[in-house]
Amino acid sequence: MSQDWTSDEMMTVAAARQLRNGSACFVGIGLPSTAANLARATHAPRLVLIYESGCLGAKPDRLPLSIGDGILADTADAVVSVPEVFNYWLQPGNIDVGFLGGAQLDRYGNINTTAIGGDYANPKVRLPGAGGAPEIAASCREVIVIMRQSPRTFVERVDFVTSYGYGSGPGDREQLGLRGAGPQVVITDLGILRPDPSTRELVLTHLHPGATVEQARAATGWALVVADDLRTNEPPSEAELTVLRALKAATDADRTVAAG
Amino acid sequence: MSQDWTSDEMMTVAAARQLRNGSACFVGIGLPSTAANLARATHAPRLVLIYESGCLGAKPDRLPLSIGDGILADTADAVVSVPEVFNYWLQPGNIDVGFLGGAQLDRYGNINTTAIGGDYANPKVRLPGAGGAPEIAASCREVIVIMRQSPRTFVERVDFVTSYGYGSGPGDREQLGLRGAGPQVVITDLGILRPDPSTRELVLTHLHPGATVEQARAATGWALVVADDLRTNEPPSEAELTVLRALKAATDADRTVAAG
Amino acid sequence: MAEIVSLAEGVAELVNDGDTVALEGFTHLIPFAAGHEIIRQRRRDLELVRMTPDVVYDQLIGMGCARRLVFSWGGNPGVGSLHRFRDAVERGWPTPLEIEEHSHAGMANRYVAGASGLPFAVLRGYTGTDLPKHTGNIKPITCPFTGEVLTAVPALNPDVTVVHAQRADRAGNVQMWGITGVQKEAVLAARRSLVTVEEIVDSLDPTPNQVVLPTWAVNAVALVPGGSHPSYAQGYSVRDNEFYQSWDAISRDRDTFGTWMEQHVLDVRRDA
Amino acid sequence: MAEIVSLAEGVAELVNDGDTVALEGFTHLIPFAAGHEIIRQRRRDLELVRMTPDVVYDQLIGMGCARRLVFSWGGNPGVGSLHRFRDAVERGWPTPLEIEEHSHAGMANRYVAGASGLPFAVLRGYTGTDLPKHTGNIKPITCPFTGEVLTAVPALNPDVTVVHAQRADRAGNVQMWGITGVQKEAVLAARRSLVTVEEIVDSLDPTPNQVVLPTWAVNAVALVPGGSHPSYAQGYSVRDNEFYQSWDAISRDRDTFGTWMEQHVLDVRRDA
Repeated sequence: MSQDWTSDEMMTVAAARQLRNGSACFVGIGLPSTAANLARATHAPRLVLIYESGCLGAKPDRLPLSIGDGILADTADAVVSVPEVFNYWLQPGNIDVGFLGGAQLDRYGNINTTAIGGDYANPKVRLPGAGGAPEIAASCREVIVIMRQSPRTFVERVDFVTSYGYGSGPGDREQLGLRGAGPQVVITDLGILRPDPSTRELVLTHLHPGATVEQARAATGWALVVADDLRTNEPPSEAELTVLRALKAATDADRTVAAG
Repeated sequence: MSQDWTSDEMMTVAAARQLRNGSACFVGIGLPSTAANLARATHAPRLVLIYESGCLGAKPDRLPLSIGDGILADTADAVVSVPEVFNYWLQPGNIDVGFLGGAQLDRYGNINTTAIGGDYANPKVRLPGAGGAPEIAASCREVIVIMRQSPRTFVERVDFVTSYGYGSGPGDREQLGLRGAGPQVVITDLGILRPDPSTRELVLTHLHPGATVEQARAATGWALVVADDLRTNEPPSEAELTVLRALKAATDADRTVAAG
Repeated sequence: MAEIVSLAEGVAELVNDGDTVALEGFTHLIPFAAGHEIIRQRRRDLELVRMTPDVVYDQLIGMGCARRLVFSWGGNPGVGSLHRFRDAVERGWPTPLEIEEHSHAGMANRYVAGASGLPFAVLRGYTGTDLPKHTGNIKPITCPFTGEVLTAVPALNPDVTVVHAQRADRAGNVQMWGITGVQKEAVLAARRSLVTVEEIVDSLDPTPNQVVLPTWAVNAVALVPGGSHPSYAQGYSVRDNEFYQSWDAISRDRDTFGTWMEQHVLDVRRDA
Repeated sequence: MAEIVSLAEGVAELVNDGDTVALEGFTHLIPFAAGHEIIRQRRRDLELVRMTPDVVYDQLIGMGCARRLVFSWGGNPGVGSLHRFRDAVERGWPTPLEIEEHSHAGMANRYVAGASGLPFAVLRGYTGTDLPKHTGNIKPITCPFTGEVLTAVPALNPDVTVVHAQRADRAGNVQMWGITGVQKEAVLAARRSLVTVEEIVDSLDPTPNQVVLPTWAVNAVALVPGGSHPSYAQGYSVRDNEFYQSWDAISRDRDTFGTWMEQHVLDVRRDA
């Protein structure tokens, strides 16, 4: 079966499907922003997009390159200061979904976007750092993670905990007094992982069409547990693909104009 | 000598004269607002009026009845939230002058606007309370007080310290870590009192034209010390009186219209 | 998503006996009509919260709706005392009124903490005053970096906050401008919220100094033109200073007050 | 009262070697031209502070102006790494760069505390992360009312903050709108401030979502049209996303970077 869509497209579509209409979603730039905007343009027109730049209810018709693009402020219900977006909107638990990416993820859903290898003072790779992620991961009612899967990125233990998932397992989150429920779902280019309710370990629950358990195991740096009732996701619909590609085309056209 | 001005007018004029052009002044409603607006309309056109309703740089052409009248927002350089006016503008010491009134004042410049007589739970007279005054008195670089003088209002010890002056004398303010210098001048309908640099006790330094030391003593509930170099204030100038009366006339006309 | 309701429905649904209720507004946009509806629906044992309890709180107190008042300045702005408030504090009429008293800076920061999901706020405040002697909710706190001692006050989280605003759209997004006081903080700090508005419009054109409350942060919106009178709504009305001045005489006497309330509040049905 | 100065004068007067300097801007209104002037005036040993150090900080770091960086997210937004930042952290080129790392919420609250004249801020933050292991400036604090343990971070008070804004009037009042990030807090927290603007006008017409900095809260204003390029000034320009993308290749190599800086920054005189 030849697919007329890429695994990145499948990943984005699967992530978009996780977002419920009418919920408020704190969106990071990149994959989360693409998926959230796809959701808003398809099944979730009343999805409220919140960007850490202070744009509440942004309704961009193309994908912003940064969290501070003008299109976000122009289309937002309200533009507030950065302290306000964190203190009044995120911190009290007003946001339903936090949508995060990362450079490393471990079996307990902890995320690293700080540094890889070496030690903190002399890392092998210095990443951008925390941004809004630690508090998004802590305070949103639930967290959705979107990340391409590989043994380098899906690791036994992250080198640095930038955003807390379930720590070392059951009870850790509660003990720290974190109010949000933590990562409820991880969408990759191969499938979907969810935390086991008792062990909190991320377990493979869905594969994308064409992906295999062997691929998923090979792309995971820990002994990946597969759910008993492993399912296969619906492929991207015609409508989903059309909207996603139109969004990307609008974005590219806009960049070409801006660059011209 | 027959005066063509009232002692209230003299008091307002004397208070207005204390305000330096270009300084920022946190203004309470009533006598302080009248004096501050008179100053802005005469010798201090660049006086910055700050009202606790969040109006920074208000430029009313008539006297507001409340600290939240529309004329203040309409003419302000910036309108900010009430938390912001206290946290970002008052608290860090950005305001030069705090301009306060009160119901009771004692020899050390402590002010009561809370309750008189009885005890706190069952007062003889319940007053409006603190409002912004405690932090204005604490954080402005200096404080100017304007109050009509009488044995009932100028008391040995206030029944309730709503706004801290010099406490019980030298060193108290410093010990509490208060950053502002405290009350530097008290303007009354009889004259002007200033704190003695060593005892911190309020001392009569100026009389208004026509007022006497005996009157001032009789109107003070403590043994009033009179400065060695007691001076007499200049009477209100023609210009000052004209502007003050025009301000009041504009205010009255406005109220009549509003009431019509 | 905010529901569009009538004022009577909104109050019936959101304000319960015994609730902690904040009707905020800093001179501007005071939700008088909603206060009157609370009086008409005869709510009791309310803990009323507000920085500047003024005439509408005088009315609620005088009508026996309140058991407690948390506040920082209780007066008739530019006029003088609140006589019903004083009667309740000084003579326990119609019922005794417990008070918890703060400064504006303290109250504003209590709302900020409430809106921020924090249990307390830190400020330079109350220092040297007699307020901490009588208000338990004021405590010292030490900076963990410098050792400096500052003041802590607990968060305010009303059961319900009611504010008045200029406009809402049909989806329930609320827009206000002019002096907006602590209205945003009071709404975000509250468990439930009701907003009365001058107008419901198709779309909210941005205005200078606007505060927008997204529909998902508000429970109910009620169309109540003039709902802040004798306070005002910038762009819609001017403050009725004359009424504030006349309130002094109306409220001085218990009977005059009662008669006035009967004629102007109890016998009026806004939603008729 | 803010003085109207040239950019060169402003930087010469307000930015000293060894200062703690914040050039703030959250993608929007980033003061690139001022950063370039700091490079041209060859400031050294700066402690650079910013929530989102991006290309202009990459340039300052690559040109050896900085000894320390306090930040919460150091990347090229939507593109990837800052190569000069990474070269300094990973290999100490051109000089070692000490870092102090926070989250956005922490940095934003540090500015808020700085602007508020408080020594510290309280938040729900950093919990469970490895940041407190490496950043000394993160401490627990206990609520004096509930006993709950929260996080404290110390105030940020830069020696000088530089921001870009849309407009100022001739008296030096500054107006900005659109995404205004932490610019107000960063200016109010600073001992000195410099604002570059697109335009100096006779009077500032109010705009939606405006932030106004009164002239008495600012030290100097410099007219620098386009002073935020390749960032943007809403209403005046759009973000040059292409430049941010091209920066990846320019900055990857030390020599290419050096040549580019020579041609586009060092040899350019804005005030000529």
